[in-house]
Amino acid sequence: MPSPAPPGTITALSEAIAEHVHDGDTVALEGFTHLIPFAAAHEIARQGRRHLTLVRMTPDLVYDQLIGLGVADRLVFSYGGNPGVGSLHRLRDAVENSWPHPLAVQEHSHAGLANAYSAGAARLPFAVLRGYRGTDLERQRDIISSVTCPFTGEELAAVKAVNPDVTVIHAQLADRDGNVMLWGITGVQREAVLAADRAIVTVEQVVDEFPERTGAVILPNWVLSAVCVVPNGAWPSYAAGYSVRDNDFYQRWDAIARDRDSFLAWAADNDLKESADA
Amino acid sequence: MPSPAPPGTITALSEAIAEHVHDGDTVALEGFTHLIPFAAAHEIARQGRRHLTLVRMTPDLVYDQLIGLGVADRLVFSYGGNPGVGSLHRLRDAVENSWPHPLAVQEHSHAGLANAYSAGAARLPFAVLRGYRGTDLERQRDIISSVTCPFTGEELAAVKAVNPDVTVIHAQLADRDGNVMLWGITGVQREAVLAADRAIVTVEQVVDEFPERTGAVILPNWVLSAVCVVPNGAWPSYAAGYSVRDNDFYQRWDAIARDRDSFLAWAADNDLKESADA
Amino acid sequence: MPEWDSAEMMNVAAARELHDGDVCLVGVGPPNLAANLARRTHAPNCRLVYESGAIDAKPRRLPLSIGDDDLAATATAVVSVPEMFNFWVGAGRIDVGFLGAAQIDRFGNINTTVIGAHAHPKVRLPGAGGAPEIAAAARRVIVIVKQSPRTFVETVDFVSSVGYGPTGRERVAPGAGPTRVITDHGVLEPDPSTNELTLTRLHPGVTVEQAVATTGWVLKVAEGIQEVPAPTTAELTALRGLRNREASDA
Amino acid sequence: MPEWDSAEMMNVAAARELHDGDVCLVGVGPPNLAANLARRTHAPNCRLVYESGAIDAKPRRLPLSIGDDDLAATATAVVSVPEMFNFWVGAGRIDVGFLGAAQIDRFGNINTTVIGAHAHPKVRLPGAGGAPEIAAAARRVIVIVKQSPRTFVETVDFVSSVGYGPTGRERVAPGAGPTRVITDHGVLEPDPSTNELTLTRLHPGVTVEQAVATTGWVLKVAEGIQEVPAPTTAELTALRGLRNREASDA
Repeated sequence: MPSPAPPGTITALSEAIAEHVHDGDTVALEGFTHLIPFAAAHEIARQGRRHLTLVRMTPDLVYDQLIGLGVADRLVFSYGGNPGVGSLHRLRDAVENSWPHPLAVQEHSHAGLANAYSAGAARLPFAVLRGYRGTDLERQRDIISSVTCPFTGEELAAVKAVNPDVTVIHAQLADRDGNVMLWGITGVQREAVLAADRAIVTVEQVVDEFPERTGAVILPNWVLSAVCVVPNGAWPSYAAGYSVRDNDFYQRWDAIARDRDSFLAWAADNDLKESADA
Repeated sequence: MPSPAPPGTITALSEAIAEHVHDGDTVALEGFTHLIPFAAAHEIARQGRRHLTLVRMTPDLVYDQLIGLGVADRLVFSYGGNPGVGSLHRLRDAVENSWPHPLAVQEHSHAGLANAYSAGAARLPFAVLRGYRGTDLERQRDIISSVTCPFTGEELAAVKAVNPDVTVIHAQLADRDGNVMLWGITGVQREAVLAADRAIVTVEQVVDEFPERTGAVILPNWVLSAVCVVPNGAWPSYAAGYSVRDNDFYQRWDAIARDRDSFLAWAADNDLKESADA
Repeated sequence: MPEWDSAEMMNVAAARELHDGDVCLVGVGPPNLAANLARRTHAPNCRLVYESGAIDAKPRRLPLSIGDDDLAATATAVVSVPEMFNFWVGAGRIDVGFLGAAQIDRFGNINTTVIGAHAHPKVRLPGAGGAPEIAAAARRVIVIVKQSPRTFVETVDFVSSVGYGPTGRERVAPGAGPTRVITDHGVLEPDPSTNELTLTRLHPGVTVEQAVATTGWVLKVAEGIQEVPAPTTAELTALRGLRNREASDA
Repeated sequence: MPEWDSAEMMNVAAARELHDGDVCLVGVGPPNLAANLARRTHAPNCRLVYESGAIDAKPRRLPLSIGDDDLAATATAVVSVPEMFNFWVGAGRIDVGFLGAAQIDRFGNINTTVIGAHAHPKVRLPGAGGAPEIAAAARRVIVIVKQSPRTFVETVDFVSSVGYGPTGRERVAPGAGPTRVITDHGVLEPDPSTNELTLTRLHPGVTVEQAVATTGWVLKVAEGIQEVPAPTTAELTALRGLRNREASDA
């Protein structure tokens, strides 16, 4: 269960990461293309966290960066590409060449990992889905198995629950009590937050009252550990209503990340070098 | 899978019921206190449907009426009271005294029936939950059983999926394409609609464009069989933004339903007598 | 003003079980009254969760049902019923579940389903509703029920929600179970070693004999039984205000 | 204007597989282009569903990712990713799933995970994403992939998504499987009795020999093989318009 922040406590990002993200933790930074918590990820790297297990449906640039910086020992994911562009070169370099060090991999389908978070949010040990059947993903028996329906005898896939130590998301709004609101493509954020022991949210803005937004997810302050105001904290991803996706950067990243030296130069330019020294 | 209405088709309630609700069907009229589809229920009774299996988490007055009118052979439910008032007397008379004829009962907890709808909506044969353990509800082994987690060995409850032939709900809005929007307490309506083979929705109003409403559920026209404009179709329940709950009627119902004669008089007054003759 | 009846004393005693900051799952009937009373007196920051999906509801008047618009309109968030039971109740996010009972036995097992046999009941009661999973998962369960030999029975006709199981030793659920049973006569608590419900406190003016006489089993009485403080003026004012608003709204 | 290259022909042929009114689950890359092309040409009422949660998205320009704001902003509804996979994909509400492949074998089994061994891959590919369940549950699966001996392989290094199984007889999923494989050379369809992918149509100007030479197994060729109609001016205009807007947006 999340350790609640005193309702209304809005803290600095550096404090939130220092207090709630520890070496060796299982950390999920979620956001499906939209609302990816880049600023929080960079703060994790700046604080020199090590040996993390990183969980995320779509690792995207944010995990390419963390992996290249040597923050992660393990990756749990379902799709590790730069959408519409190509490979995540730092992820590939880690898996293919163990640079900067080896990266263990557990992989799911989207359906499987989404259900694993949902089971985690319900504090159930597993979820049932019609999936994985016949794929080689099923060989990961420690996370993907099967159950038999007690009513029909049908065999179905079972996926082990995912319960991160910490989930980090970015959202559009917090109110003055520290309740959080996000909308647009909300992905698996609700489930990832509720599955975690602790949850950190960066937001674009604090408001007196939430607007009406169809499709919004609202998270009460008592399931959150920290709320931090970080405008544009999702760049180069976006926050609907606040920014647009920086597709240019997504394409430029391909060249930056393709090469270790250009990656390290980028990291140095962004005050992210320290973690890469590990 | 729902047989889709041609998008944009908005039909008369009498036609929708005539076409999609058949004798012997399993019918779910859902709505958790809010947005209960009373008008559609009365149309089902007026058209003289028989031998229905009625599914609903909270039978409420709407099923007390249908049961008293002899429409149902069986009830699947989780809480059969008049909330804040007391018993559902027609439900009791049917179960205790077989009036107007015997009523078979399958009963769940709220958690169980909500998950049974969710499994139905996903076309899974069952759902897993941490529930029912140690209760006598578990004796209904044809609908409540157990499964063992393949990862932890923990034994959990399994509930058989519910897939109604028809689900009927009431909503605030349809757009001109027949997409539907509801908000406020939306209960289990999304799951009940998606679990059904066919779905009928009565709405307060048709609009050109949906407003923004936090917490709204939107159902695309292609999962709906019919959309019918029935202002105040949830009375004496309510539609947030359009009406308030007629708590007076909920209290008066206790006296109306307590006695067979006063119930039949009420039915006659409301043009619902025919079905009761069965 | 401090003239009060036993039902008022029961509601006040139940409300006092809720601590400020608790997350409370509120059921229909007396639990609804007790939780809202707590929020208007000593526990203004308790968080009311209704199984209809309203989280942090701040009802302006006592809701007649658990799905009144006022609950949704004043809630921090409204979620679907499946989400409520899976992600909030089942996940163990509820500190206190308030439950009622038609029958309760000495080990806190509750019947709200039938009097008589399930297939051919003498009295068909409303059924389990949200209670089985609330009873299992809430960290503490508070039962509010008037005492009578028909209600406090040796064996419940049907186990709708589990307390400590048939012999008091079968509870396997994550929550602590029925830690308090608040009646119109006093308060019962499970014996720490046997889980048998034991009379630990009496309301002012009630005798042990009355409590024993209205219990269908041989009621265990704690040594050094204490008296529940009488309702304060503030409590009675708030309670009656809630009730009046309920009436004027209904 | 009707000058076109093989990639354009492939995208046009893929788009034509989508019928008006179809519910189409759109993946990243070429499927995204084909589905949006269909919606701008012969299938204006096809319904685009993106695994990010957007249902009935009507993108005004080609989205670069499957989570662009334009998809959410123009969708009839946006749902969570778990709901998308459970209630929409898994429930069988998708008529057509468009998929890509890094490797595909003669029975339509797809690899998008690794070249080489999973534990120590030579090439780490993006992984399965939404494809395994789309491949299983969509009523028809259309694979879009350029032909080459490295891509059309005897045995895939890793089964990310099942077609008809290792010998063509193991498919147990509810959907019909990969009913069409659209390449830069033509169209392959499963043989009705063996499920072996068989060349049934060629794009204009492509020979059977070219298709055979770019297939890593002994390619079966249908009798009476047909030619795919060349892209129309309308198709090419729409396709290039989409691409240009993609470029100007990116």
